[in-house]
Amino acid sequence: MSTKLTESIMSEIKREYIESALSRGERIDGRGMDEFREIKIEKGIIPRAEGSAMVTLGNTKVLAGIKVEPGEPFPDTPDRGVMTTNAELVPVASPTFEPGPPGEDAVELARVVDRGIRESGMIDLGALVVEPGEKVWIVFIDLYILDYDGNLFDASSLAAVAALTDTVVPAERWDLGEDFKLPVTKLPVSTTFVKIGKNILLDPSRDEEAIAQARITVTTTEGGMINAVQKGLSGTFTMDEVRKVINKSIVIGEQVRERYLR
Amino acid sequence: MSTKLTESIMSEIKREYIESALSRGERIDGRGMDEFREIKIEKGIIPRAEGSAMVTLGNTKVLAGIKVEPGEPFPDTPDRGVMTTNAELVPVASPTFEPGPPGEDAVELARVVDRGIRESGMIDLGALVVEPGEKVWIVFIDLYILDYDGNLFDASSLAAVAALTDTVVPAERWDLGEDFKLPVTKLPVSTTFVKIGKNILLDPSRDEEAIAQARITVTTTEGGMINAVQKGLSGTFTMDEVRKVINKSIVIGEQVRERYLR
Amino acid sequence: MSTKLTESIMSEIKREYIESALSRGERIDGRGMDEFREIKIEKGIIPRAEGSAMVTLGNTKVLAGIKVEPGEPFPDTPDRGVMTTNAELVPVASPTFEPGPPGEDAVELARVVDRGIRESGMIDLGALVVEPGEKVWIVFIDLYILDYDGNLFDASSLAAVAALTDTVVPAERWDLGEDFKLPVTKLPVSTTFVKIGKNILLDPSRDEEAIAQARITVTTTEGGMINAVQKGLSGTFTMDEVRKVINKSIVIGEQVRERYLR
Amino acid sequence: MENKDIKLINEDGTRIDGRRPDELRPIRMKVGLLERADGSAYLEWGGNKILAAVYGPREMYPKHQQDPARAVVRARYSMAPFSVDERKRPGPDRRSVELSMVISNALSAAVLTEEFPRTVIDVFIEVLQADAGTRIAGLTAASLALADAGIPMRDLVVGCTAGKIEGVVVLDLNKEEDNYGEADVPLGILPRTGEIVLFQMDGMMTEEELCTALDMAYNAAMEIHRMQVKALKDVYMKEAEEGGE
Amino acid sequence: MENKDIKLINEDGTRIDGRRPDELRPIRMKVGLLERADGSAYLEWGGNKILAAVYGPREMYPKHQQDPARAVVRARYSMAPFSVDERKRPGPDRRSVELSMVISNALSAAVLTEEFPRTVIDVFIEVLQADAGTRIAGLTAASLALADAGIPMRDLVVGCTAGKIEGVVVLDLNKEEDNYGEADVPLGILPRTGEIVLFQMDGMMTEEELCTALDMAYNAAMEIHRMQVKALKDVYMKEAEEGGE
Amino acid sequence: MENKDIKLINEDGTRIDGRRPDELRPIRMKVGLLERADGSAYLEWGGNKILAAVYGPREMYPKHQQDPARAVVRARYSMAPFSVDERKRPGPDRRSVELSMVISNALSAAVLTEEFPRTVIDVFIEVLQADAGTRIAGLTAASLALADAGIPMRDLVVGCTAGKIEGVVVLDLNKEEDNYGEADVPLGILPRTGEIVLFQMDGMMTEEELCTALDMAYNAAMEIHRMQVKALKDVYMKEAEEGGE
Repeated sequence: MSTKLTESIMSEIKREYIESALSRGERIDGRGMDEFREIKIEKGIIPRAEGSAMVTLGNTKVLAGIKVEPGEPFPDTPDRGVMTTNAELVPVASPTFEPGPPGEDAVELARVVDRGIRESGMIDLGALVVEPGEKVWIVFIDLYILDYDGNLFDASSLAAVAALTDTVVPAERWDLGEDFKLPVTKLPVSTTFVKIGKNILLDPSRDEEAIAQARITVTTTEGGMINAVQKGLSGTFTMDEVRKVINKSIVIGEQVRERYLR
Repeated sequence: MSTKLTESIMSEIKREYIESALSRGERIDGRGMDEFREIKIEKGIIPRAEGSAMVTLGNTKVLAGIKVEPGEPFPDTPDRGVMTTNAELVPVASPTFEPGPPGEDAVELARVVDRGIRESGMIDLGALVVEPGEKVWIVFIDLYILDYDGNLFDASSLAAVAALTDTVVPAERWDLGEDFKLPVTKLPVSTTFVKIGKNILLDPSRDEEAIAQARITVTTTEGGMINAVQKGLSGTFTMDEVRKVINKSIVIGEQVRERYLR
Repeated sequence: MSTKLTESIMSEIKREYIESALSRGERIDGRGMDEFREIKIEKGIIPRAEGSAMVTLGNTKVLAGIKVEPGEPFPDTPDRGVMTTNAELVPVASPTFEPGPPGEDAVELARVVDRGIRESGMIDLGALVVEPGEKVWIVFIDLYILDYDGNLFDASSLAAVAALTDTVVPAERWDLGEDFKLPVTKLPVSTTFVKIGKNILLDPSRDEEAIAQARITVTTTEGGMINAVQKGLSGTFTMDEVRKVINKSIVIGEQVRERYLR
Repeated sequence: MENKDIKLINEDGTRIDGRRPDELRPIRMKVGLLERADGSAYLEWGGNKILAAVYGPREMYPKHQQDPARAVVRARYSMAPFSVDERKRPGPDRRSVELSMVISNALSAAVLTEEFPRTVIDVFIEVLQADAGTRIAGLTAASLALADAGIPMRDLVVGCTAGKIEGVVVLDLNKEEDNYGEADVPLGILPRTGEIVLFQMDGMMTEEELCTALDMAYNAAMEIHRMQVKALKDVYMKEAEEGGE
Repeated sequence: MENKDIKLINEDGTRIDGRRPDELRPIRMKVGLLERADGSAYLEWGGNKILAAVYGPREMYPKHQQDPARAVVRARYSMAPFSVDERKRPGPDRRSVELSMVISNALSAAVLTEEFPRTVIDVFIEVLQADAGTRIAGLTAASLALADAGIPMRDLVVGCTAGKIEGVVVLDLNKEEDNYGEADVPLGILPRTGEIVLFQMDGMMTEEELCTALDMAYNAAMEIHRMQVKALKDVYMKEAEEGGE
Repeated sequence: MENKDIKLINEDGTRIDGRRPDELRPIRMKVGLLERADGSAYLEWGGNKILAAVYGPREMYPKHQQDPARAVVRARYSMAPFSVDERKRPGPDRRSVELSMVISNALSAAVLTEEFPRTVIDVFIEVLQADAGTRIAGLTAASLALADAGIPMRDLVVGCTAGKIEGVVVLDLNKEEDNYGEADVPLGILPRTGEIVLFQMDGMMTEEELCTALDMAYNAAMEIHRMQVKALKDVYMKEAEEGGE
């Protein structure tokens, strides 16, 4: 178990290093408190998928692939298409990710990304009906986490949104008319902060996440609308902290939308 | 593991205490050998279910909820509704019950309760047909064990039967005509005995079950008909003991039916 | 763990014994390098199945049972019946086989047997159509390994092929016309070799398998056609060895076909 | 258990397969036919074809299921996919979970489990063809396999099923009788003492009918026990002969 | 969250169940009603009927999930099959996996976990009838059950949901409001310090609306906390009385 | 493998994608692109896009799967849901279980497993886009990832597929050829000795055709091996340069 010992010592050293930097108002990679790491979005890298995007956020890499297939609507929404989001913490991405069905972290990730997209009305589900009550288009969003270096929420959300804007509904393959671009009306952006001591940091790296007490993700859309919030971890926020985070999320979300998604 | 040790010593002490009382012809809670603990039945406590009943048997608590939904009949019985019984040993009920799919104890419990109800013909399945071969009513009996203090068989059976007598088929919700009371023709009652040494005791408490060698459950209906028997545990009964238990079950079952279910 | 120790010593002793015999050009049971153990095939031993065969290969016993039922064709082959192969390493067969869903050994076994039968065109799937695109006959091949003493591939393949030649499609039971013999056009035979040191041995016993470095199975049909190959284990073959094995498989396969399957 | 148009009892009182009400189907037993198992038995009973194998006593795994005072007898009842008219999907269903449990209990009553603390004795029962009464046939075969494995027991276990068809109490239901009859009473006993180790019933019977069924099954079990003893004698005499050659 | 033909706000500003925008549904709490659990609580909140039970601290199994520095608080949120209109299949779905996680986190913030290293405190939340707001109702009940079990905590946990229906921010959504409303904001707090331990939101809200909703839920949580304290007092006074008899 | 109306070989002997019978599709390899993995490689081969990552040697868990004499090489082949035309449900199916096994065996032949007893070397192969020949492409990428992780090997592993379409033996089937062709022969070798570590075949071939296919795949594998070596050189030269800066 000497490895575990080493790990534990290393993590203690990292903690002190991060905290001492924060006490001087600095992050160890030199970023400001409200600054994202470098963001890179490559769309269309999986041509066989109906839409795809690889997002690199610092060293974190998430590949989103979209498949669109005909299927049955839900009984209570016969006149709307269906969207569903799945996240796989692929074991290539981290020594701690194990093969197998999604664990609670993957479930939370998928559900938070899903909520932001769904509640924003990003996809015009009403335009994805082939025959009301019988056949609609089902949009499968699959998130493949390939390299884990912190902040999977924002990287995954960006990847999903970018991939959706890249998506063409393959109607011809199913003899259901001509292919058409997936009707997209909004561009939701999620921003995730963690709290370390008294500090609240945007876009935590893996080392920062490892020592964070609390996490919060806020997903916003055009016009300053908020569509999803998820507080994570077992630490707490004050009401004041929460209000500031919400406000920052709207501002920063708009910047990300302008710079990377328009 | 000191807890385990304590448990083991405690259980040895309990065994001696119970056995010494039995050697004097007594049970530790003062009951007669063929006497049930206090029975309380509250019907209708889950209004959102189609029928429900909470049964308290001593400290044992079982909640039965009934849902009735339209579905397909079995291919070999196109002109009959369907009933199905499921039991969950909910982990609130005991430190030894674990979350997860039903284990062998829960499966046995559900199947024994199911057999008593099914074989008695309690539910008139022939009256639960919407369209023969196409659509019938499916009666879901869900047993939720909330507090385990022995004799789940009789408590669950009572709860299921009471809940069924409380059940209204929600035809209106499914646009299938008017709501109607679930057609119930019989009132099966199960009686469970355990054998400790030479003694045979009705309605074992948890402590009695813990030291019992053998168990037997007999379900009877109106007119002295026997519908189900299940011998449990790895101890044995003599043929004579079995005959006596069968006879007692008919008599006591009729008393329970009169007093609690009519 | 003294059992494990004993096992390990025993297996070392067996290894030396087998290798020293091989160094003299002999197998410990006296067989030639290209010689099968005694083969016994009993067809029709499970009359309730649509076809069945028990194969005894030395001490290895495999029971194949065939069920044939109407079902839907695959969307991309609307005018063909369906075949599917499943293997169960039933725990009666070996102290190391455990109950539960098929592990990787059982999956490999089923898939290799399946490929030989499927690719040879043994079953005339085009003749198993009731209504194109709607209803076809599904042929279920179930392999039940009952006693494991080496070379499950060849024993299972023989059992499956023999059982298929024994199969009658039960059309009357499903009101789909008259019963008819399953249309069988080819008789694929698999031959499995292992490599121990420089030696390549046909039909390995369990003790030989235990010390083999590499395994290869070649399935051939009438006219010297090859339908399936599977190299197994982590050892290697030279290209020359592989060519010799392929050639032998054709010759020996034809002998087995003539002697046991015609 | 629904009575269709099928007539289960003929006018002369015989059953659809020609048996009298108290007549057993043909039974054949064979002990020790598997190479790898510590003990094994094969049993044909009417159309039932059942294989039982025993492994153990062996170390119980996972450890927390060990019993420090005795061996755990763990029977697993399983039906082959091709054993019934409509293919059965592999893997345990709720019925086989329950039957595995009652068979485990019944065998535990016979095995001298206290001789092998912390171990497990695995009993695998494979129904290769099913024709009603499989649990009792499996129990009877399992008990032979335990004997073949040399597991110390205070007695063999043996059983029989009785039931009720068209109002008549009869012995050893076959498949049609089981499907369309009115009640089914599987019984397992220790023949030496007559103790009951397995007893289930479902259907609709009066007290008198049930007691008649119990007696009928009990007496038949005693008869089947004689076949068990003979099957064991055969195999040991054969072994002795072979040993003497 | 789709607005159908249903009208959720009446002309006089009241809601379909007659409540004002900032009015809670009726809440009833009962502590310590289960015999076996180390602690338990039952809560009715509108149509919600929720049972919470606590076991522990007890040894964490499997061992590799132990935390050498503290207890793990492991909440499991589960809905009874009959708790909703269409029968729910037993077993966890993705929603209950997520809710179990956020509730575990919220309770961990309150429990003095460092006092019981290497152990687990199991909290089971059973939704017997569901009527919107079950996660917060479950959290509130769970915190009572922890107190009943005598688990040391730096505070109770309590919460409330706010939301938005037909453009109006309202407190404590009921089922119809949850189904057809525009946003849902569950909030959990530690009442002594006002710290936020659970906060989720989904729907469509402006910053101002969300802040209003947070304030509304916060204030209501403080009110519900007073009910918690009363429920705990009731049970301990009753115990004291009984102890004195 | 059914021949539909599609014509796979043109009149001039070229294939539907314009290749000659013995011509490979374009191949690109990149080593060491993942941050967290101990070793990684990315490979594009025709339309295949495949990522391989290696973790280990690390302690084998569960312990009873440890080999006291050597490391276990445990490859896991997996296809992304969006890698194929119809979405693939996540999780292993029978095909991926088999491929994981044959790839594990092939890699084990190259790794000096005896140097790391009781450990596991995990190799994860993710098919991000599939276009026939994924198992061999995955094997080839995995071997690069092992080298990148610094795992001692007696050789790289490399492979190629040959097959038969419309009666002609050809190299490196693409998706249409795989779907409508007559046979498929994936081959994996150790290039230094020419030993065969992976060999499967399905379809219908004469002995002569199969031997031709083997030779063709073997020669192509040698060519691909040169690309592997170049890709590794590139990364280490780049590292050396960076190290020297």
